[in-house]
Amino acid sequence: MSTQPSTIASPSGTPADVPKLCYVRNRRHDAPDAWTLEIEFDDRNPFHYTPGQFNMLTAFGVGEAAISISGPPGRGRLIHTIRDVGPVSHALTRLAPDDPIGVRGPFGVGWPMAIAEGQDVVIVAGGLGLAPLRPAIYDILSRREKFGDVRLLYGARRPEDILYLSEIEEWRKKSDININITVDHAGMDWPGHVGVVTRLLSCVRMEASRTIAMLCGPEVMMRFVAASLIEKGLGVGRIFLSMERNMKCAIGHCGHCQLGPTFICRDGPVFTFERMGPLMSVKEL
Amino acid sequence: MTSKTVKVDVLARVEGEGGLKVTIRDGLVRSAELNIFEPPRFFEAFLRGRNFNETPDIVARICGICPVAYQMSAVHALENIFGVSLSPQLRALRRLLYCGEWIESHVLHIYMLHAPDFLGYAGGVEMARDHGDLVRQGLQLKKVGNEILTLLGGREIHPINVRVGGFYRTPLKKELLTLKESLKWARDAALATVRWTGTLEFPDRERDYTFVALRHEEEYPFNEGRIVSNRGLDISAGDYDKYFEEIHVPQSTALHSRFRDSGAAYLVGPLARYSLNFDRLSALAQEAALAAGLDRICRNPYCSIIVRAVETLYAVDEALRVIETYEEPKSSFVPVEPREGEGYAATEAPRGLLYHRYRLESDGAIAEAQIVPPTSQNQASIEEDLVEFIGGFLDLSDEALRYRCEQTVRNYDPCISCATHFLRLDIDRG
Amino acid sequence: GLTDEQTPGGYRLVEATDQSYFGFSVGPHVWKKYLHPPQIELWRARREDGDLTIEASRPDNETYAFIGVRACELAAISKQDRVLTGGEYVDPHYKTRRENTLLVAVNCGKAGGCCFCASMGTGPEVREPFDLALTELSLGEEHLFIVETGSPVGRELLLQIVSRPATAQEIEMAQSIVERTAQTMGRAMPPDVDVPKLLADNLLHPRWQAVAERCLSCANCTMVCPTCFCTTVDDISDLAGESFARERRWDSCFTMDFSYLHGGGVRNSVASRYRQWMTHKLSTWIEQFGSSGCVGCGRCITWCPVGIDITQEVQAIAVAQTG
Amino acid sequence: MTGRQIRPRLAVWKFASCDGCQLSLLDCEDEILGLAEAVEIAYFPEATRAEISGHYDISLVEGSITTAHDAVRIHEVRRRSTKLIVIGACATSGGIQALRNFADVTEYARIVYARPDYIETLSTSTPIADHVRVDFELRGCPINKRQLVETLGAFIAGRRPATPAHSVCVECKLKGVTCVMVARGAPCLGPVTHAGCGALCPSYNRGCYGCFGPKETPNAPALSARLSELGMDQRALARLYSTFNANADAFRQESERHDQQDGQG
Ligand SMILES: Cc1cc2nc3c(=O)[nH]c(=O)nc-3n(C[C@H](O)[C@H](O)[C@H](O)COP(=O)(O)OP(=O)(O)OC[C@H]3O[C@@H](n4cnc5c(N)ncnc54)[C@H](O)[C@@H]3O)c2cc1C
Ligand code: SF4
Ligand code: SF4
Ligand code: SF4
Repeated sequence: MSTQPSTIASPSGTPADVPKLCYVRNRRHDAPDAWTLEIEFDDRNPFHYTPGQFNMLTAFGVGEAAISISGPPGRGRLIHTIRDVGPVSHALTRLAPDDPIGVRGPFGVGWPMAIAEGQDVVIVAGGLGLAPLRPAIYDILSRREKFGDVRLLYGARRPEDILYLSEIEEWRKKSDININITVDHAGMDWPGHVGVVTRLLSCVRMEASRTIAMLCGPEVMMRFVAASLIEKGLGVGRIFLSMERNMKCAIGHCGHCQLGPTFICRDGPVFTFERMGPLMSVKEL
Repeated sequence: MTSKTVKVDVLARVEGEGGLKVTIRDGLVRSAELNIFEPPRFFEAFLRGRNFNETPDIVARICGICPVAYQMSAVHALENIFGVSLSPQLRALRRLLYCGEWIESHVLHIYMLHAPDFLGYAGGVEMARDHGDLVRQGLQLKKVGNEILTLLGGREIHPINVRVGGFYRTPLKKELLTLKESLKWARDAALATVRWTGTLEFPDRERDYTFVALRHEEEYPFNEGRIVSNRGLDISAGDYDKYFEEIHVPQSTALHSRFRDSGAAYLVGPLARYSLNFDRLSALAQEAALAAGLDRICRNPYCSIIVRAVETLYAVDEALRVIETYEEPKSSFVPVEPREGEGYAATEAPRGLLYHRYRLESDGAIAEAQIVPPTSQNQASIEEDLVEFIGGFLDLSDEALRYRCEQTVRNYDPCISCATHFLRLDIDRG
Repeated sequence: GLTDEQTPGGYRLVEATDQSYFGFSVGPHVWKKYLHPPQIELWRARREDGDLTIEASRPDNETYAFIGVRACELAAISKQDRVLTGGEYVDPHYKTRRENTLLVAVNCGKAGGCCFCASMGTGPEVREPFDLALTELSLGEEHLFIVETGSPVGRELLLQIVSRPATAQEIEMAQSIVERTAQTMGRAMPPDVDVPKLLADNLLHPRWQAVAERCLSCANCTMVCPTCFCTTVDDISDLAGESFARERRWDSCFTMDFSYLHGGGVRNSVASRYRQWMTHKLSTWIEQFGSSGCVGCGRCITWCPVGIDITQEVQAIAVAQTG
Repeated sequence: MTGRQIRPRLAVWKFASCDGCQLSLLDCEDEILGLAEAVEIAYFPEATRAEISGHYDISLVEGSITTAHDAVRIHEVRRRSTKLIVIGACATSGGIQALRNFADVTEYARIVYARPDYIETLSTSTPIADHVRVDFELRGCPINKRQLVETLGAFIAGRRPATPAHSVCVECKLKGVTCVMVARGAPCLGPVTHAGCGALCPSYNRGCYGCFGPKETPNAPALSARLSELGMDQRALARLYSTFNANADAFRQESERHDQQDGQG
């Protein structure tokens, strides 16, 4: 099973290694250390992307980081949710409305939306891993009839770390999507599950032969989730996951994101577990 | 009798840390003690057992302000053991390197450290707000000195290109020529600096110093020459220890030097060098000095700012001469064979005479090292200046008096780390 | 004239016995420094009156003639062509420089002590596109070059210099020179071993740890390798915060930053970094770009300060594998 | 990236050192006035009498801890600084004066001073990080002024300073310097030394002597093995690692290893 090819639209005519100047229009605090930026993109050059692709965002004078596209397509706005973990991500999360930001992208191969059509879909997200999966959810919900059962399993560290909470509530209420959320730690007032996301998975029944799984989260989490999916009979070619490696150019020239024979930026970030499993199992590859 | 002590934690704009204690009794300055708190770093001790080849790199670290001086005294003292002498071109390159350090160090002191005292600013950066062009000219001039150091030495601080016997790599003629344009500009800037320093207002304070400096047959001294004074001293570096001694006073991590026989203080540095070698300055430098109002001998330490400017002009002039007459040497160094023995050298650091002595084992290991930096030689003079000069200012407030004291010390451009940081200034009014 | 002597970790210039122009093998420098420069500014941005503008660096328009490009180096240029211009994205700087370069190749008349191009199928006779290719012949008093043209520009150029058609005998001699070079290669990639597969199958081999004990992770091998293309970028700004730029420079899979991810690097052990380097060169490159990433020039062997030999490392794994 | 409203306050502190590293700041002739606009130079006794007490946003600390007084003072500096950047080999590893750590300091005092009893000093010279938390280390003896400007610029802008921790060898190659060790057999510490100088020594035909201290993941034993093939004996190897960064772990261990071997044979 192969992944679907991406539609690459190099923003305007600038070389792929030069960011395009855009402006932040809105900034929302989503979790204690995560913010969502809404970036205005020149409407004359519509920005085409597929769910699961990412951009390289530049905070001028600080640096550039790979950030997944996490919003719905269209409307000349790019949505990115960023966790403040280091200098670049910190600077990005500090950008205020009307501040300039550099954008290169979109890059990479996204989620297998075409393949998932007609199938049940299990989406497993850990932490910020929900961000790159959100466009896939939007896509599914926009043509819900094309898919079978759809289920989202989402694990966060603490209740306050849950991203897009009100939106999730909305989905839960209005859409035909099964949502389970769990957190690692919570106070007494938390009514939901506590524990790792794989625990949620163990209660889920699925028809392995017509299910596609999409995973994004910390690498260890994805390994465990993939293992339980396999245990449930899912084929390694039906499990898709989004990978992270150090990334500088995002166009297959800088060499940093190699994992074995793959370039995460060019051949991924979304891969089948069939492809990644053997590579992920080699320490320090 | 009221008793009062004024304390200053750090004496600013001197490189290094030290303090000063002035004791005043019955309206008279009884004593002034320069206390050097620079934590001891024990260079002479850990040089023991090192190979002679490592010396230039190690001794450079004694002082980040005048590393070339340490390197030069060291290589000359060691070459004195090996009995080698350098080809004229290598010798000229060493002068050029020293020119770079003099320019860089003098200009830093003139513009950034000393002039603020005359113009009433806390420092050069503050002065730049009102005298932007002046400070920029100073910085540019200083940069020319650093350009020489960088080209010839690899970097401004702790150059890496000096070795016993010469250099690791000698520059191509065309590389040196790249300095020519900026040096020509620097000659004008240095001339302007001499003129400008001549217009500053100086307190009328002179003292009858015993000047000690090198004197060379033909040149204004950098690396070579006999140690002479204005009172008839004329010795080679090898006899330094016979005539001078170092004593260790409490409260200080630096040693004080004095004449062995009389115990008298003496003065090294720009004033001494200039007064003993006026005739060796280039014509341009001589003219500029006289036009700026200096005599052939200068006994007013406050005027050292003009003398430094004159020496800067000389160094620029000399650098241009070296560059123009340079021919690429066949070899970048003269090979040396380690042997047992003792060697001595004194060279002229920007702040004055810098004496080194080494005793080597037959395998080239250092058995003993002695280093006498200019600031410790001047320490006694600084104290005497203080006793004599601030007597007239005792009515001033402590703050103003403290400022006077600092200025007096700054006349010497004391490079404290090689000897010493002024941590405290105590004015004890008894 | 001068010639070179190369050993693992050693390079010496020595007096040559003949007067040939190209009587030495590949030297310390690599052509990639012109085509894929060590340091380059990618773009610059300025803020004036509150408005920011970004300006892409214009590719350098300099024209180059590379004289004396060896077969292995030609092969390396082809490999970098593939990486930097053969995919979806084209590196504009590389492309422009590459298009403005004239390649005058030389068939090697002397194999270096660390050369193994014959076993990599990249030399010593030139095989990849060139403008002109020379073979140097010394026939007693006579000293001549057999020139082969490889492009219209090359043909044009040849017309402008004094030449005559080569005789069959001369052409034969030229061939025999290259053949002799092939036979005197300093070393060889172990024959009869499927190297890509061997490495892919041995990612956990103890040899990686053994080589890590000797490896300095100094990155010299990657820097001198004519096919290594990795880069990193630094963003810079002036103190006032009004001017910004991004600079690109050669990077190496031997540095810790190379695989850094928030929370810790991926390849922390030297063993894993050496493995990345060698498996990329000899194995994964094939899947990525359709050929081996090694051209057998031997530079990584010569310029390794401790003389680690890539052919020996393969051999060591191969031996352990078979017996 | 919203314009900078408040200028950060900068202080420069000195402990046991040669002053060279802080002088590097004054050696930035082209940048110093711009720097004085970008930051408020609030405490820098080598350059100005002006002293604004209180809290500093960025403190540059030069020098090592060698006296009991300094061991107390550094805590005060830490308390008064938001970001504390240590500059130079003295501050990052103890400097050349850390050679005392391997000797008898009273003996050292006796060699240098007529009245060793006047000398108050600790028996060790230690890096700042041994005493207080440090936010960033800038290597070198002395530091490189381009790197100093980059570090200050980076702290003002909020980025990670581009001061890579890889070998000097990489800088040789970026600069196009032919390796002096391979091509001339000159002993060179570049393969185990932290980059930053721009491969200075090799560009002047000599091997690196390690003034920037150990690089990330240094493999000194492997280099030493090669250096002894090139003719260095145990004593020379022991000395080679024992200079301006003698107290940095990788160099200290390697020096001690050869010292012991020399003692044995
Ligand atoms: C395909 C892809 C999609 C991503 N999507 C998102 C997202 O939607 N939201 C989000 O918050 N983060 C995302 N990340 C992670 C994000 O790129 C890193 O957190 C960010 O680069 C960290 O940079 P820093 O300077 O803030 O932190 P530091 O940890 O200081 O990073 C230093 C440098 O290391 C590299 N680096 C560090 N961590 C990572 C990482 N995880 N991935 C790649 N390079 C790294 C970068 O080159 C960075 O410049 C994504 C990463 C990848 C590869
Ligand atoms: S690290 Fe070196 S240059 Fe810096 S202060 Fe210490 S001795 Fe001087
Ligand atoms: S000269 Fe030294 S630093 Fe440069 S590459 Fe060779 S070993 Fe490395
Ligand atoms: S090459 Fe080595 S010793 Fe020389 S300046 Fe650089 S780090 Fe210091």
